[in-house]
Amino acid sequence: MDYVFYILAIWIVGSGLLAILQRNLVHCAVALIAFFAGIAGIFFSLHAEFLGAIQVVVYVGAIAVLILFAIMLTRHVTGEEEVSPFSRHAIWGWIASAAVLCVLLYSLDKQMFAISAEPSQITMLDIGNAMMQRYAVPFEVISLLLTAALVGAVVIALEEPRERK
Amino acid sequence: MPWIVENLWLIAFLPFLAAGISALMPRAQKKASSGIVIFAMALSLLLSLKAGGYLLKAGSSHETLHLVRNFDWLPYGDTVIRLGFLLDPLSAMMLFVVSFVSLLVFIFSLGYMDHDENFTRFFTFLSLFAGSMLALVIANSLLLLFMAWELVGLSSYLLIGFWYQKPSAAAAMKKAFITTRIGDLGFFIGLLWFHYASGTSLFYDQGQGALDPTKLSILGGSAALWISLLVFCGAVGKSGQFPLHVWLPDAMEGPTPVSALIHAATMVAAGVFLVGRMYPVFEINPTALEVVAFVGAFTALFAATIAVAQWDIKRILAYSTVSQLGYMMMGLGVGGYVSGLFHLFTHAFFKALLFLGSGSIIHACHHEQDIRKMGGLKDRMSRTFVCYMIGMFALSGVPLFAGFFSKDEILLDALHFHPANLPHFASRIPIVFGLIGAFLTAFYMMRQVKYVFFGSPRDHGAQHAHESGSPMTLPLIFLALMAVATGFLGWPGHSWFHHFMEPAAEAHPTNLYLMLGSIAIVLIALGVSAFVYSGEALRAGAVDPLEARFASLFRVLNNKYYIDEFYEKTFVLFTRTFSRIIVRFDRYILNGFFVWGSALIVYGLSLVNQLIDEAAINRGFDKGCRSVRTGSQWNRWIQNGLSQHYLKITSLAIVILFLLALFIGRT
Amino acid sequence: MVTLTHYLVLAAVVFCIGLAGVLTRRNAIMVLVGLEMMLNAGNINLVAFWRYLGSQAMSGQMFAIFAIAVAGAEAAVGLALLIAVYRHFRNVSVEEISSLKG
Amino acid sequence: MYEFFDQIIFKIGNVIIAVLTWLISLFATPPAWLPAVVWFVFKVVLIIATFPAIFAMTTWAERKILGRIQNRLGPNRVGPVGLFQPIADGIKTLTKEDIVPAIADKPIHTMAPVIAVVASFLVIAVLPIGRNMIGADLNIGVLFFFAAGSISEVSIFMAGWASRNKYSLLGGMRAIAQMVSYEIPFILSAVTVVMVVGSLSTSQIVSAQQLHLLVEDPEGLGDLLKRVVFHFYNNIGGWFVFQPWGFFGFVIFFTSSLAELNRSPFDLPEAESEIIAGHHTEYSGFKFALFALSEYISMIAVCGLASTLFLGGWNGPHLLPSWGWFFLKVFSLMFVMIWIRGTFPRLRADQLMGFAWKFLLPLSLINIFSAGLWYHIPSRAFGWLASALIMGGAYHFLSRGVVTRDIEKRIYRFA
Repeated sequence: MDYVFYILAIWIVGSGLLAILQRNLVHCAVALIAFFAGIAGIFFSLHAEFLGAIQVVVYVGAIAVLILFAIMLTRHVTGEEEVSPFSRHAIWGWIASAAVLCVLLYSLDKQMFAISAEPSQITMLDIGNAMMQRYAVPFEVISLLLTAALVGAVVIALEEPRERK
Repeated sequence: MPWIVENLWLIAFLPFLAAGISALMPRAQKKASSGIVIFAMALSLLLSLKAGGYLLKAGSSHETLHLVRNFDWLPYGDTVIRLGFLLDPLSAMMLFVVSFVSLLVFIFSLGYMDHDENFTRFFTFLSLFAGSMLALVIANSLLLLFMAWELVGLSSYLLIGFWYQKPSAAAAMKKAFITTRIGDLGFFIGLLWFHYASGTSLFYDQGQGALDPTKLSILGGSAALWISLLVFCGAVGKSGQFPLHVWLPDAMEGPTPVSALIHAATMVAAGVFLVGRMYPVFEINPTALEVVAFVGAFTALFAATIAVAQWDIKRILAYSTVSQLGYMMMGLGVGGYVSGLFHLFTHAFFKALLFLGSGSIIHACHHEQDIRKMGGLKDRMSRTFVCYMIGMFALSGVPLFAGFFSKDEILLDALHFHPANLPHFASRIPIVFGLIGAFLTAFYMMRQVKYVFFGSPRDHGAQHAHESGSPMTLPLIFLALMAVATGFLGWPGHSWFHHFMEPAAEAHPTNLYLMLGSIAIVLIALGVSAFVYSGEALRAGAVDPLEARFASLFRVLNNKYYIDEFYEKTFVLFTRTFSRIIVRFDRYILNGFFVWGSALIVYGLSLVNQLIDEAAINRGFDKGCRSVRTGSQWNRWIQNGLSQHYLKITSLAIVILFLLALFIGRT
Repeated sequence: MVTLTHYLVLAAVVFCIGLAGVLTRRNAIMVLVGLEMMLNAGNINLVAFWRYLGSQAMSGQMFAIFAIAVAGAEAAVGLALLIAVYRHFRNVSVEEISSLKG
Repeated sequence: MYEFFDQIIFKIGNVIIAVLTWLISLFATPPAWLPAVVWFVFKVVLIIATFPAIFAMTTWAERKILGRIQNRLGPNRVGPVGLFQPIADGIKTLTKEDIVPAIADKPIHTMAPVIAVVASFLVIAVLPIGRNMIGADLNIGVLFFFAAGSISEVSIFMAGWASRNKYSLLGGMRAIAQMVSYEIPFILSAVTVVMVVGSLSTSQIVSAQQLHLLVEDPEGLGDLLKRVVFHFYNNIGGWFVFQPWGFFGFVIFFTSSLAELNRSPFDLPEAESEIIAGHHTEYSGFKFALFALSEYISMIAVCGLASTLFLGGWNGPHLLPSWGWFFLKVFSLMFVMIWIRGTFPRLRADQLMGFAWKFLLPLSLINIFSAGLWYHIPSRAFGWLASALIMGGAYHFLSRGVVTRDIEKRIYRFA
């Protein structure tokens, strides 16, 4: 099933590049959705189906929609941006990220992981048990964090009452 | 496992559930809300009775003494914190007391709070309190006990300040909360230490719990002493022992049913219960129990003296409660585990009776609480009068009433108090204080009764008083019956209560001289008091005979030894002054002297400098300055306030570090 | 045969694409998008390690789930902040919001 | 009888596979993966062929039923009782001109209907249509359904935004706000079933709704009757809709699915009188047909999931084949949807949001609690009662909050 991985990899890299290179923010967001879907595909190919589905639900269903809403609220409706990511001032950004990429790839080359993949069959039940037993405290903390984030987001984004004079 | 142990949690859960449902109800649904609360409480009482009955039937074999139902509560990683519920004679006794008194107080509140617009809120809080108190009683873990302890404190806070629009009530609720918090801090440290020392949070767990003999034997003497003293801090705060007793009389700002339930019968006894629960740890080091005994004895006497000179009907009872709690602590401290708890048991009923009786009086007198403005209620409120007299006799320790038996047992145990590490003189303190306290108790109770019920009415409130309705008098009658009946459970020499609580241990043999002596003291006190407060003294506008005779002493007592003022002058003032000093220090020394001073010096120096500069160095330095400026241009580029820029530099730095590591690794 | 290294290379590339997005774009929303991509690269690593070195402990999957949750919280708060910032400055460009600069 | 039908379908599948394998074997050396791929392609083709056909019939049925509700005839010119109307419509849309507005964002404008159709077809994969008839038996089936379903939001936004038409954009934003809001009760009501079954797999959810009560020693006529009764009870009694939490879960699920599908009475995103046709205002010809296709396929899929989760899936007394039961339930639910469309007035925007957040959300949260209670109480009868009491009480109290003020009697002054 090698080709699945390669197709997904090309898909992810392509859509990721599209997502950061385009000038139109809505196009970026649409490419980002494709990117998220590709990541979900990677999770499926790694037999983490639950995570893949969660990825689609959270990223495509929620975060992408949030980003689209944010674009709609802060930009002109067409979503065009004035500054291109290829302008002169961005050159150092490109150099820095390319350098990091080189470093990462170099270090990866040094340590080849030649490990055979024994498919470990896990079910939803295992995930549920892990979440409720071994990881109960992080789970609670995360739920608290999400609640706090929800309340915080609402409070921050709430329109301030106009002062009457 | 028997059904009742398996489902012990229901006893605490039902009031919680009722509180939750009642909290969601609209204000107008008075009947539904109180009905649900009372129904849940009745179910809890039934279950408590079933639990007690099971324990009685199971007999006294050692395995059945501590029936536990433990469960995993919070797993993190591979460690699991376990909690559990416990059924043993101690918890069974407390379950009965708490649920019985709560039920009666709830019914009483139906009448007392009838006209209050926040009726449902009141019942919600009451039910919340009852649930947490019951959870406290059945907790099989110091952690769970602490949680319930805090919930109990919270509901007490809410109920004291139930009429929070009154400034005094708002102040009292804060005072209660903060004062008990001081004790709770000690308790919490003790909890952590205990957990650390024993490695488990459970009390009993098939021989592996913290209070099981195997774990107790590991506990060192000094560790045991510190743990017990720290835990005792919590008990001191909650049970209003000296020096943290100040909140309890103020807590009388709450509605009277609350005073009866929380600040007389149940919650304040939680401290005594806590000491009883941790008794095996206290026993390890005798010093711990001695501290308990002395604190208790002192509180018993100290509070009784204050009660003699109070005017507020509820405050007299409040100080009496403090005093009686001191008795219980003293009983536990002198080694009378059973006698202390027996006094808790009987006291709960007759003190609830007295408070509810006073509630009935206050209700009848249009919320007048000053006993100088009452009088002559004997004929107007005959049912209340009879019940109140029974409660008063029980509290004073008149023979054949409940208080007599339990107080006598404490005194008996105090008589046998001969610890090896104390001089003989010191070991006599509890019994002497106890006897004086008994005298004072009888004295001030008679004084109160005389003021309230005898003579002629001294105010229009008392003139128009009439008997309260049956929701208020029925609980009084029930409690009066209990105030008589419970005493016989501890008949000297053949104490059923003793057998139930601690079948293995033998009680001290009855001392007839002591008994006769204490009876004599009580009767003399009653007689003296009745003689002093008669005739002229009960006339309107008359001065209290004691005040007339011992004016300065009376003033001191009336002002509670100026303890509140003392705290105000010392701790509060100290904190306030200290913070003021800090502010001054900040403003004048740090800001004024150092900052301004150094600024002036620098300014002066710079003036000098300017002269030198402009004259001599200016020209030569200009070039150097220019190069510095170029350098700082570069620095400015690094530090330009753009997060993207920082990230850029960070990633480049990572790359450079990596390359460096690579080079160093090569060579 | 796809090995662990393949996945790690993919994650590295994705991470650097995200990094480039964060570094080169001027719009704060796009910075956030880049951050999300970097987080996703981390998730790929977590899951790949779980799959190849993995055990029944499922630490990798669990941490990926927590990372997704944190990313969700971050996106919600971040975008709320952006909207508040926009309301104030009428702009969400990271370079032009510089009133803290002296 | 029942097994017989199932067997026929199964046999047909087998025969096709056999034929295909035989055809493959004619080649010199057929690769090992070929039969699997062929089976896969066969399934996909089956789904893609069947469901559009159902879609075509549904459009006809909807128009016919609406016509009957509104006292008119509906399509009746093409074919007997207008039965060939969908074919005529199909030909018409295919041959129509494809108009794209000049300032529209062309790539996204084109992609939107495609994504919509893909998303709606994806979810069908996890629906168990009959005994052993499921596209892909994932162990996260239900979650997959919701995940794939959430993609359709994006397609609607893309359509609305790319059209460069304010009605389209308004419709798209309305649709997203509505779908995001209603997705929460939509998912939470399904959580109860997942919780009780202990699995996300749709096939396991269906098999959990079968009971296995047996009659001892079937002899004589009385026992035969008992057997029949037991048979009916085994295949109907286990449906979750007969439990209180299941009933409320079903109602919540069905109601919020109406909003998810943007169907009446929650059809604000497509309200003709306000915003022309919402996000597909600027679509014509085949793209418009694709949107219609995706909407109806989603409708079928949601009804299919509702019957899988709550109505026992393909379970039923052995009078019909298993897929027969499934489609019977799906068509009944779809009939109810059409019926609602014919009879309910449209909601206002604030009513729509208030209904989701103030009523459906708390109700579905309490429903989860009551399902947990039902699960943990050992006695079924007592659990049923407790669950019913909680849900009844919750319904009673929450419904108070929905009605904001009394509706006054309207006085017609000029009529």
